[in-house]
Amino acid sequence: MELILSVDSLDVIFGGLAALKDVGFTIQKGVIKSLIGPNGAGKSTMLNVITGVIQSTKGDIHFYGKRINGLAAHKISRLGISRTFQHVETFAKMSVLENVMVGCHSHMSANLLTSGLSLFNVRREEDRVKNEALALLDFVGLLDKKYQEASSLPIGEQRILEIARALATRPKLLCLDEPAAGLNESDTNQFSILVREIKKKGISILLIEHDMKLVMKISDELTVLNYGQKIAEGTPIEIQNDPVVHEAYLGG
Amino acid sequence: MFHITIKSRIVFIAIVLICPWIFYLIPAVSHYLDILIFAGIYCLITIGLSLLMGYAGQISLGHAAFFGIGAYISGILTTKYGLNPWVCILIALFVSGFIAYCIGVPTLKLHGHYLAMGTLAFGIITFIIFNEEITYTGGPDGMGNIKELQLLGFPIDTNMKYYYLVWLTVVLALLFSVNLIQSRVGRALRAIHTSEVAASSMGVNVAGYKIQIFVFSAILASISGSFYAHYIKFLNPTSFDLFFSIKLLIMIVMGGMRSIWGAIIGAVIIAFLSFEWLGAFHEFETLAYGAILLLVTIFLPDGLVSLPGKFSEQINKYLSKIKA
Amino acid sequence: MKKISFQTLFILALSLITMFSVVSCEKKTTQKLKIGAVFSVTGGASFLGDPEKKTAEMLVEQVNKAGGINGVQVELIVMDTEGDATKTNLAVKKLMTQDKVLAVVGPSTSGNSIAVIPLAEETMTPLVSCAASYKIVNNPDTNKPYKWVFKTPQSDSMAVEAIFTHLQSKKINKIAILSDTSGFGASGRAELQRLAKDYNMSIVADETYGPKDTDMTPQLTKIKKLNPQAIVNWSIGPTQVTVVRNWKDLKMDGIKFYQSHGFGSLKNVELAAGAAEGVYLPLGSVAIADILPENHPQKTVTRQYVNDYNAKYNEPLSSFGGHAHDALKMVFAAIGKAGADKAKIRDELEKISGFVGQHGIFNMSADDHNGLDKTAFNMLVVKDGKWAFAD
Amino acid sequence: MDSAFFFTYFLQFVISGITIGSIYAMVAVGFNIIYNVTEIINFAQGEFVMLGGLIMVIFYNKLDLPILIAFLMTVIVVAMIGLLIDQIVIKSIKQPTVLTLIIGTIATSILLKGAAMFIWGKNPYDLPAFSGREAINFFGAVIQPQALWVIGILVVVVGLLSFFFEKSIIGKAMRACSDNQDAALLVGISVKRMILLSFALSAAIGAVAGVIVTPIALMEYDRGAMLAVKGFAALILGGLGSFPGAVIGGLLLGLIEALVAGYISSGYKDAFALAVLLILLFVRPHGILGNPTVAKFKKF
Repeated sequence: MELILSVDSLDVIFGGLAALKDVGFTIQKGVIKSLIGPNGAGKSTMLNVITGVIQSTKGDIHFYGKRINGLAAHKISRLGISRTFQHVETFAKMSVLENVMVGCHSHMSANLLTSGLSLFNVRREEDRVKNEALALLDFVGLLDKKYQEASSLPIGEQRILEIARALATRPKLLCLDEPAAGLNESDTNQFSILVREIKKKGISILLIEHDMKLVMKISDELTVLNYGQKIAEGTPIEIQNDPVVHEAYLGG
Repeated sequence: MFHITIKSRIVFIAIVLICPWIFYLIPAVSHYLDILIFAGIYCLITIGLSLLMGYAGQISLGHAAFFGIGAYISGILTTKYGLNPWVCILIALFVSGFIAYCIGVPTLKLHGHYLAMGTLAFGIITFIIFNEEITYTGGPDGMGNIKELQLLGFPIDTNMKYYYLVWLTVVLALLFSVNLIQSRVGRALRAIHTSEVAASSMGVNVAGYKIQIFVFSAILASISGSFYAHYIKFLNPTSFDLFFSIKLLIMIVMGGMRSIWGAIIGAVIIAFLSFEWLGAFHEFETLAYGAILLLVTIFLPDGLVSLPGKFSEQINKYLSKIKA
Repeated sequence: MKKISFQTLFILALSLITMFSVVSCEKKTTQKLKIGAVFSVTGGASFLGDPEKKTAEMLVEQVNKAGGINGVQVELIVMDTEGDATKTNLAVKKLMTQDKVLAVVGPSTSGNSIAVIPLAEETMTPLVSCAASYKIVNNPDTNKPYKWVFKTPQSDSMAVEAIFTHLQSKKINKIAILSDTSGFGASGRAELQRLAKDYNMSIVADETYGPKDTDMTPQLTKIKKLNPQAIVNWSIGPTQVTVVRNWKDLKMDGIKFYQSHGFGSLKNVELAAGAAEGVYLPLGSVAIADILPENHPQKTVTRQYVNDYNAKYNEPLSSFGGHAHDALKMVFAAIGKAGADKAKIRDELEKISGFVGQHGIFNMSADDHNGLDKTAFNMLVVKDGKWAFAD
Repeated sequence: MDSAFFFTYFLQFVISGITIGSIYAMVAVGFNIIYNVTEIINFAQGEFVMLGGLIMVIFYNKLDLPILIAFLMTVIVVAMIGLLIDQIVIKSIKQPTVLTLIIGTIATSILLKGAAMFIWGKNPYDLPAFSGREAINFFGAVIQPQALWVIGILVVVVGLLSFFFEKSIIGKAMRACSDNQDAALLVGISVKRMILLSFALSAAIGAVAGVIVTPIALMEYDRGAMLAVKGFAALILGGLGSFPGAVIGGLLLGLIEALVAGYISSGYKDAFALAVLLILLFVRPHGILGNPTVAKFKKF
């Protein structure tokens, strides 16, 4: 197994309060890793630090051996880490297709000048990316809605759209922030199928999710956070039997 | 609304080509040609502003400054140093772009009302410089005697020639912008507008694109300023004050922020309103201007460009009622 | 259902615009003498344009009531420039090329006037500006007046010379300049700086303020520190009142205070609430019609204008209206001699001599398209809230 | 020059700066009241000041009412205009994005200016100073009595407002509206009424500013825009939403203008003040006392 992401003794401090304290874990290639914990445990903060939205105070994050702390979000995205958002952040006034095409941004080369002049290779690239985006929409099952405005989709489909958009960046690691929130049972089932399909493509997944049934079903490994600290790590079965985790969830 | 068909581009070019002759042939409105020239000059600025504000979502209350920088550089270098006007337009364009870059890097980190104030401050400071540096700009009395443009040895000395110079530039700027909107860059800009975090997570260099489009809009404003200088042949600072920046804002919003056509419609309508139609109200002019502006903001929040859609919606409703 | 497209609407709007304008421009059948007028009726320079417009409308009404010029009625087309160069350009162009007026009176400000000189020259239409700058009637290339452009107000240089002459008579040679940053203040400031050497004046301070500023204490304090013998202030609007009040508050009475002719309305003296007592200023005769001696050549002309104006508009007269009065009356006189021929009107304007106007007695020539000298200004002082001749 | 002299001049510049700054601060405070409830910047705020001065002219100079009654009447009339603006303009804007609201309030300010030009004409008007015009000597520098009134009323207004927003129930309710409108609705606060109240209150404060500044600087129909720009600059300098910030911003702006005019260049004083503002924003993008997260997540 190839190690792709390693987080070592990471601290994040907001205004004197530690949101994360001395957290470390690793992700292997092709693995679904879940980050769980009660509300306020620091899961979303962790994800925001990895994707460059928030800066860490101390510690290291390495991605394929390269230290990525302090890099701008778009640079981290280009290295191969992509994400979805807890509160959906689709580009509301753009079509579903265009949303996915934004995801293709990093592997396009047109700039302001060549785009404006609409040079031949720009148009060719545009066609290529459009086909790529359509293929992705087909993959996630939103192809028939490609020309709808993103904001017109129900919330569940917007979450799926975010996944398609994230996949369009050709990630090596996909971070999903509560992707099943607000989905009904059949949607959730479809979602778990989708996640497995993504895994088959060789993309690692870092998942934050509250739906424990889903987490236990699809995860390969789990890391449990509480009050900004790692309290347990292991396979779903190990975690389910861990008294410390039970304490954290039930004992408060 | 973002898709601008080939057909509509051709129709637009046709209108641009034919329009002056309609006015030319009717003596009662022959002066509309002059107004259209100024409208075209404004269009060049509003197209850039529309990209910056409508698409990338970054407000600017300081674009009169870039318009002024273009105009004064053209005016000063041609009259005082006798340089070739086209060279001056190029110099002005580079200087404006450079200033926009220097100002944009720190300013575009600001958001919302803070960004509005930042650009506003830049605009006012530039205006004060125009007003104070009397040796170069002539101060509040202005500077005259700016020569007319020549193209390949032919002077552009009639309204008709100037009209085509300005409006063909508008057409080029429009086509460029339309291509831009429907490309990688355009999508990135619109993505930034909705969510900077999401855009950057998709690999979009948010700060970089904001600067790029700010510089681009400043360059368009500068070219527009140079054309203005050579057409009116006289410059004074009040043409580039805060109120002109606000007027540009009004053009964009009145025409419709979310469409590049809105920029053009807004510029043309405001030019005709302020130079021609509102004159009929005499001392009520200011009142009428405020009232019209308010009515558009209230009833057409998406600008005049949304009017045909609303219009046809109403007609369709009416027709379906009749059928039923 | 076919949707109405953007293009259809654009074309629709275009045809509407055209129709609207064709209808709005109904053809005049009766032959009239058309004169254009462009004033800054609103905007920052409305203190000039507003009285000028009222004066012009009053004069045309009077001349038409009296049977017109040589029996032909006069039509005045007034346009508001709002002090904006672009708007002025469009307005003057429309008057000259489309309405084909015989002459244009205005614009009100120097900047706007300079902006339209090329139009007057190209279309060969006489333009009688109501703005002060000497640049309006001085082509820097030839050092002679532009062929088609005249102006009626005294140049700022004349006001400056009147002030400097008075200063010299008081044995004062150390002065401070204050001015606002509008066109009015800036051109006065330029003239003060230019002429100071000729009159042996040393300028120890040269301060400015914005046209909408609320307090000039800092500038005055700085001046106080440098201890000049007199302050010359050049501004317009409320600031010239505020500055006098600040001068009084700072107890700077020891330093004489000179205002520009822009202060020339008793309304300002009243607003200064006593602070203007002892302030000197140069004024054209029209502002002091009441106190002119009976044998003064301008006595009748000015008194009649002031009375007519007060009767018609029921408000005190601003001396700036007099510029439009002089401009329009001269155009009337020229048309009376030349008829409806622009080139001849221009020639007649250039031949005007001994014309008794509101602001002086005009003697035009090929080298002088203003026709006034520094005697056009009287030095006055504020005494008991009224004007009095300064000694 | 000896140091006593130096001190006197410096003091004079400071006094002048505080006087000018207090006026800017009053406008900024007015901006803040509406902003704190609605997150709208009402660009017609300057017109309230203009209207305050000119309406007072009617009540006091023309109708000869006693000064206190005239003052109260003026404040009430302008507050009513504020109410009307909320009812007619703000409420009817269908898609209240920040930009449409900016244009909407600018349109309102143009309308008010046009109306004022029609009613009062273009000439400036004066009001008598509250306690005479005899300047007071203060360590060699002079102060107009009216300037003391301006500073004093600013202190009182800011004190009352702070008390109102911190302690009174209505004030707390108003603040709740800006923090979270949905939550405010849940606990039974009428958001609409609070917005209405904020417009009336800020118009009233604008009117007070107009009445107290007119004796110093006169008032005419087109003064509003300049006051709005300066007030807005003060507001941003101090940080949106903060009352102490508005006061600090206003005073700082006034002081910079006066000191630059006194020691460096009177022509460039406004440019200097704005350059300082710009540089401060580059270092602190949320103003001196503003809330950084709020500054970051406001969108257009």
